[in-house]
Amino acid sequence: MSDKKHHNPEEHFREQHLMLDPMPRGQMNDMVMESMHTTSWKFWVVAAILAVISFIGLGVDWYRLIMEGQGLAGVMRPDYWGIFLVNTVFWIGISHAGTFISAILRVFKAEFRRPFTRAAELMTTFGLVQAGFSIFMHMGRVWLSYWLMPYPNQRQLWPNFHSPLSWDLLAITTYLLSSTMYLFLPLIPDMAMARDRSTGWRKTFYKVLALGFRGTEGEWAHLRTAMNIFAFAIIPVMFSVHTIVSWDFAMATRPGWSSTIFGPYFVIGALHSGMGAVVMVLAVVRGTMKHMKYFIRPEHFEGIARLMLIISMAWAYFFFNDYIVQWYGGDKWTKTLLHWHEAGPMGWMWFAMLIFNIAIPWSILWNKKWRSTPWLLFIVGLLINVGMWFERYIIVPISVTINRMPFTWRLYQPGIEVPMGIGTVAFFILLYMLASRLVPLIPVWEVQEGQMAHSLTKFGRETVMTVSELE
Amino acid sequence: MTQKISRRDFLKLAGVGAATTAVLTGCGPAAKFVTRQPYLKMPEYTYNGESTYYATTCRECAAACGLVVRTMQGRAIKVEGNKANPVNLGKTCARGQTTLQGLYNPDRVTAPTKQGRAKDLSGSAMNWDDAVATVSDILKKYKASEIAFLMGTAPDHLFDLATDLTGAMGASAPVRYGALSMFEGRATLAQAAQEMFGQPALPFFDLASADVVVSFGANFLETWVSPVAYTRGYSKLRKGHDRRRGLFFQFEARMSQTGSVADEWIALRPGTEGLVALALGKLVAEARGGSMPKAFASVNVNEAAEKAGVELEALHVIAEEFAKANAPLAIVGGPALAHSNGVETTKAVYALNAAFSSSFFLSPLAPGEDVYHRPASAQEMSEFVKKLESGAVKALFIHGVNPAFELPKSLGFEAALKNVETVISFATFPDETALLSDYIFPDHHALESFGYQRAYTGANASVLSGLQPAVTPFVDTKATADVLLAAAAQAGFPFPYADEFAFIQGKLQQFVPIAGGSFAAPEINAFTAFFQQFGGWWKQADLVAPTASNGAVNAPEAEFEEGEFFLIPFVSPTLGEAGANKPWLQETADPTTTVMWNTWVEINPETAHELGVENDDVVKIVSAAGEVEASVYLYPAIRPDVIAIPFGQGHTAYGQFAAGRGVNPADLFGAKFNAAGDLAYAGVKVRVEKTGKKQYLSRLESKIGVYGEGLGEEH
Amino acid sequence: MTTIDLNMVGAKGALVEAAEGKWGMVIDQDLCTGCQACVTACAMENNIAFVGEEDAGYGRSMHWIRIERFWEGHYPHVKMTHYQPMLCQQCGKAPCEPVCPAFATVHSQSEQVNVQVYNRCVGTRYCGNNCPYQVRSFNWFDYNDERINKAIATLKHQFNPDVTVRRRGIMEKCSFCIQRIHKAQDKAKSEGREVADGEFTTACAQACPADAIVFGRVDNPESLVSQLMAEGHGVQHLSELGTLPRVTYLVGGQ
Amino acid sequence: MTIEKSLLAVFSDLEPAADAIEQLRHLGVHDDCMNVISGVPVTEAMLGRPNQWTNVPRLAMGGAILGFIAGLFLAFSSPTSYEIQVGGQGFAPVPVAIVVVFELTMLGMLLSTFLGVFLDSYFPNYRPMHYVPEVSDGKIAVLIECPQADEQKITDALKKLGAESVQMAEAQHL
Repeated sequence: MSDKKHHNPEEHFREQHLMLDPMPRGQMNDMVMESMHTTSWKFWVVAAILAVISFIGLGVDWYRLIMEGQGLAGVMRPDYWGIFLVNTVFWIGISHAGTFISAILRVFKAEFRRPFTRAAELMTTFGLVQAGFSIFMHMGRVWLSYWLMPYPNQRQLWPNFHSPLSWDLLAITTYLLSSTMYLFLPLIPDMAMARDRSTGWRKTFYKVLALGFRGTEGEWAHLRTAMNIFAFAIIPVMFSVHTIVSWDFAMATRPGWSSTIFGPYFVIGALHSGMGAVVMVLAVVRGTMKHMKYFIRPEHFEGIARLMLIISMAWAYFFFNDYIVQWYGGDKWTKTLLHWHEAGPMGWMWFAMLIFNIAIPWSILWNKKWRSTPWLLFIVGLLINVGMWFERYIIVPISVTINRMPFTWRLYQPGIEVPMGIGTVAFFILLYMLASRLVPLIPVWEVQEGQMAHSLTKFGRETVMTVSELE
Repeated sequence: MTQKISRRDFLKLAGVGAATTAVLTGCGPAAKFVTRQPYLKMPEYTYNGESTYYATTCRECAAACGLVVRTMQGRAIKVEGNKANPVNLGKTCARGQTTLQGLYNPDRVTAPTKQGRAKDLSGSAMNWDDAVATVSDILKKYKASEIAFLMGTAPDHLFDLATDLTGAMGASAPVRYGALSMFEGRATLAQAAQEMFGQPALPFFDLASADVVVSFGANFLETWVSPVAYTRGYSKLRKGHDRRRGLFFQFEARMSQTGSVADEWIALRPGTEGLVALALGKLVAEARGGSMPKAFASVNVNEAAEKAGVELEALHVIAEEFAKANAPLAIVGGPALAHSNGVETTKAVYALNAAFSSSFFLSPLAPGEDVYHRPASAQEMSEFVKKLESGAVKALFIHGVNPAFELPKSLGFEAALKNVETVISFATFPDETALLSDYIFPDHHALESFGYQRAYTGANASVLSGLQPAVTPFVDTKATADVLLAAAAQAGFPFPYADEFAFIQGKLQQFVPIAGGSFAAPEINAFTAFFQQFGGWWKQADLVAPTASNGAVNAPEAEFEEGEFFLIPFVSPTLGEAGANKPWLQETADPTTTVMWNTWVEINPETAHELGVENDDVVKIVSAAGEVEASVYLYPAIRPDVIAIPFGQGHTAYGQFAAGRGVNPADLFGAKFNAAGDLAYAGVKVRVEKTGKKQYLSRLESKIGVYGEGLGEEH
Repeated sequence: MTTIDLNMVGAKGALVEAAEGKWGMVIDQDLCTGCQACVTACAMENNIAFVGEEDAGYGRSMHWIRIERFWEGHYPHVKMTHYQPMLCQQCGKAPCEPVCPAFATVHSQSEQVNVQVYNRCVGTRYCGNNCPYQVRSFNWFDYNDERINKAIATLKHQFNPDVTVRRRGIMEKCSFCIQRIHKAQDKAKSEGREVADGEFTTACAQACPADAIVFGRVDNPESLVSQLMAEGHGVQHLSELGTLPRVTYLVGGQ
Repeated sequence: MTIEKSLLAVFSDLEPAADAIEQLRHLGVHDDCMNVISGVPVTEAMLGRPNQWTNVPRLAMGGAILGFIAGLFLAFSSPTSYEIQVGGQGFAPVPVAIVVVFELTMLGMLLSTFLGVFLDSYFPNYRPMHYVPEVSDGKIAVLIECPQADEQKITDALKKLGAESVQMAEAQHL
């Protein structure tokens, strides 16, 4: 299978695999540092535009929404829930990618994860920030949202833990805190690295964040233990978050929502959009940041794309599972709802969802060459994300049109949610851009650790890559 | 006896308070005068949380339903029906409920105003002394024959005062008119009664005692004559006697709200109601056996059914039920009367009742009247307008009616008004007519007023409903009666009443000695107190089924204009003639279409399909007299050759909630009248033109859920 | 040994109380003429805001009671279904209640109705979403604020002081005129007696010219509502969802 | 009292560092007096060092228990302080409690794991410390505390074993 140009298998392996293409640590450090420092004017133009969009969406528009009322959005009876919740689910979905890659792949020792765990984890944290924004945008009286927190008060009135929204609050809080901690723990050695090679304000910044890390045996041991605990414990947290998000819908007495499969269906959907987003981010990072072509290689895209294909299949499986049970049940409201999905005025969205989430990934990702092509994967990732956003849009505002009171059915027409949603997208990208100049996007020590563990071994005539278990 | 008591003490005595069941005993309050006191001196009943209740009369239409107004700290909070009033027995309609939004409406005329016929409400406020002087100058300046009064439908104390005043001056008697009286065809009803029973009275259809009711276009559950009373009757009909549910059939070309609750709604060709009534009479008479009444003898049932576009079988089924019934009843009303053959149609239905019904009566006369005094018919109004146009009238006083809106444009009221030197409006609201006036001297709102009003139908009692202020005037208004009395005094007309209250007492005086009334009092002050406490005075009336001359009844064909579609204008069941200024009425869904805040055009879906129009397409409706533009509502229950438009919107003034909203179908009416002088507005035919515009109607209903729009299940 | 309170942990599925009703309503659809008197009476009693043409047409009207109707058949054999006044059914097991994270809509144990606690509402609108009857209305704007709706400056004089005026961002719904319930109970208590059947009623029932709406105690077999319910042809909407509605619809006739 | 000295030996690879540690032990330097500073997680076994004691798992367990208790409180105790009936459900149904308890247990566990790293490693710590920045370039530094008398002997031995540099360690601000 190997390329004919390379007669030397080692050279071939080196080119293909980051893990077999080791560089001195110091050189890698310098590359990562340089990638943070190299910023063109284009970066600042884009950042400025995003800042303006974020300010309009999250500042101006949100102010108006708070001061004037939810009526600025497209919500009404029966569509009490609109794009804000679509975006909440969407961003929580995006946030699942980081945890999936850094926790699940770590637990299963998938080595190709190493260079981009941090890039994915940053998405988790920043995605959750947007999810938080979106859910607070949705609230009619957001200035009283602290009432949802369990805190002792003189009336001894605690939140209602019967409500899936209360669970959501607990779950999202837990997830936001733990994913941020999980982002930070492996960052400490890299912060120390950056501290050692910085001056000025950056030095102070990294020094504070490095917490005084030196790399002593004790520090490494505590860190490694903690990361192991996190890697295992954050997986159920991640699953619980999106399951509980799905319960916001599944617990309701509404046709189409009351489904036991919603939990795993939502989790897999979250991974679907999350992986799509990771691949997009990696393609951009690889294409725009200095030295990133060394760290992020087609093999990584190929690995993620394989996951994407599997997840797409799983999503299709869950979708059909949900669909056929609803369809077979024959409840007249559910039937109407399915008909509304497919043949209603927003039917195009339903078909687009299936094409973007199933047809396109399946028809492209089966091919190894295609799935190793970053720009193609970027497009696939983008379409998957559009498709998954459509899926949530169909589940929320389109589905709530149909209830058991046909006299009230109405079609949702979005209002201020649109600029505000765009604001969250812009703010997400802006946060990511700023982070890419402040945080070493590549966990250098993890890459080095991996490179130490990988070697080439000859079995008979064939040279293969082997990994030694160092931990 | 001359000791003054405060107005509030007086009201307190008069109020139907929760604990005032132990009423005044005998002697009554010591004085008839009421003084106003500042609210700094708080009487105990204005304490927090304590409500005071006042019985008064609803003035949203002319039915004279009794109200009990709940007030708290000087504000009117809620109105409920007055359980004592025989017309409504404690019930109200949607319009009555929102009367408070008229009282506290932001757009009321807040002070006497020198309007000067300005386009908008002019800001030049006057004081009331000058206002009275202005009226008095007019009374002095013009000859009696040059002065005219135009008033609302309701026969109230102010009408009596104006009658007395014009009588004293030698001027022509005040004219009463309202759009509702035109749509109700009161002249036609009275004329037919005159011709059949020798009495020009309004009919009283006693639904409560009937068990099978057939209605020919009567919208008696909506706005017609006395809707609350008829709804009460309908309820009794449905509850039935001996647990047998009463049946109700409706013949009409467009399903009205009334028709929508019928057991069978049968679409017929407009103008054939009389013919169908006669055919039904023939079938019933045949079914019952015995002699064939002369009225039905000559009608050909098959031909009638065909002409009316009614399935013969349906006619037979209804006739069978009607014949079987113990107490059948036929009602006529609505557009059926507004044809050239309206009087004959009415007579045909009356004949049906005369032959078979024991639930049909002529309304008892109101207290103090010896004949039904109906409001002016459209024809009489047309003559009145011609008089205005001729310049014979130099000063016109307008109260309680908005002819610039309520009279069809074709009668030319606005143009005629230009030939009147001085127009004085007593409108509480800056309606179209008020803006066309030289002066607006706003009267109190009904809930701020003293007064009384005669009820003409809806009860088996002779009812004089009483009004009293529930609250002090909210803005700087003055009772029109006081203005007229003061001006008359200044102008030197000999008039025995010092003020409005004295006038009312003077008029009530005649009922003090009458026995058998709803209460008895030894003298007028006590009588007045009871009158206000109970919200009026009434006397049981023995309803007697009228005897008809067994003459032949014709059913001539109705005359129509040239045109493509029959037009059925109907009074909006929620807005009525004057509800458009109340935001909550605007937001109350029309019962049949659920449209809010606007005017729509009802078109049969098939017709619309042929015309190539859809829901919410704006179409132009063109008649010989005019044209209007409104959005289409695909209405499933309307004949394909009929379009219908509600009346009630289309104001150019009348406050922020009414102005510039919807259209007025009366603009389409020509000036053709039936034999009784009522406008034959149902004879209008129109054509429908596409405009290419689209304006979405606000509906409470879902087009998706109700009509399957977007679900591929459309009409 | 401590015993576990089965009510507490919900092992019984539901509190026993929930199965019993107290206040209830019977709506005779055969009597209803669709006249909307109940709609306006309710609005006037409960300070319900009006929202204007555009919002009303977009499903944002604040009606606590609405009158539904559908069509059957096609012209000329078209029929309108019975008018169906739809209001909060005051479910014994209300789906709207458990989903509110702030306890803003709860079951009143003393009155056995579903109450909305306006000042506790944070506006998640979950209750509205989960109401199978879709009878909750949300204050999308400050409709009753005179700074925004200028007309309120004078119209506010009519506001019922017994009923809270709601601001933007909160949910509201039919309360069975709980202010009237409390007034009647207070009065009866001060007079040392029970509230008599028919002594007071809700604004909609009081206005209804056809007497189609009857309100009273469902736990008193002597009351008019109980007797009407006992007639047997009453239905409770969506009772298959186990919501235990307190409004019974009579669909007699035809 | 003997004067203690700190030496910092820098190695470029694992092997010499491991050899040096073994040699040091022969020279009488106790394991407790040695510390390895590295830029990658070099396990104790690779250098032949005794296992590091870490409290993180215990702290995690402790946090989980605290979270569990907090969850129990929220799920079962908080509803009784103000009993509100919703939807005919019990005041504190078990299925609901499972969700609440799970989330709080996980939150307690993960928070305390995170804090455990801080506690065990004395983070944050901005005092001067013995350090060479080359460590983050992949070098392995061995920090030795020994009596002043042994200093020369140890330095020579380490150099012989391939230490890139051996110097007197001076605490500095990182």
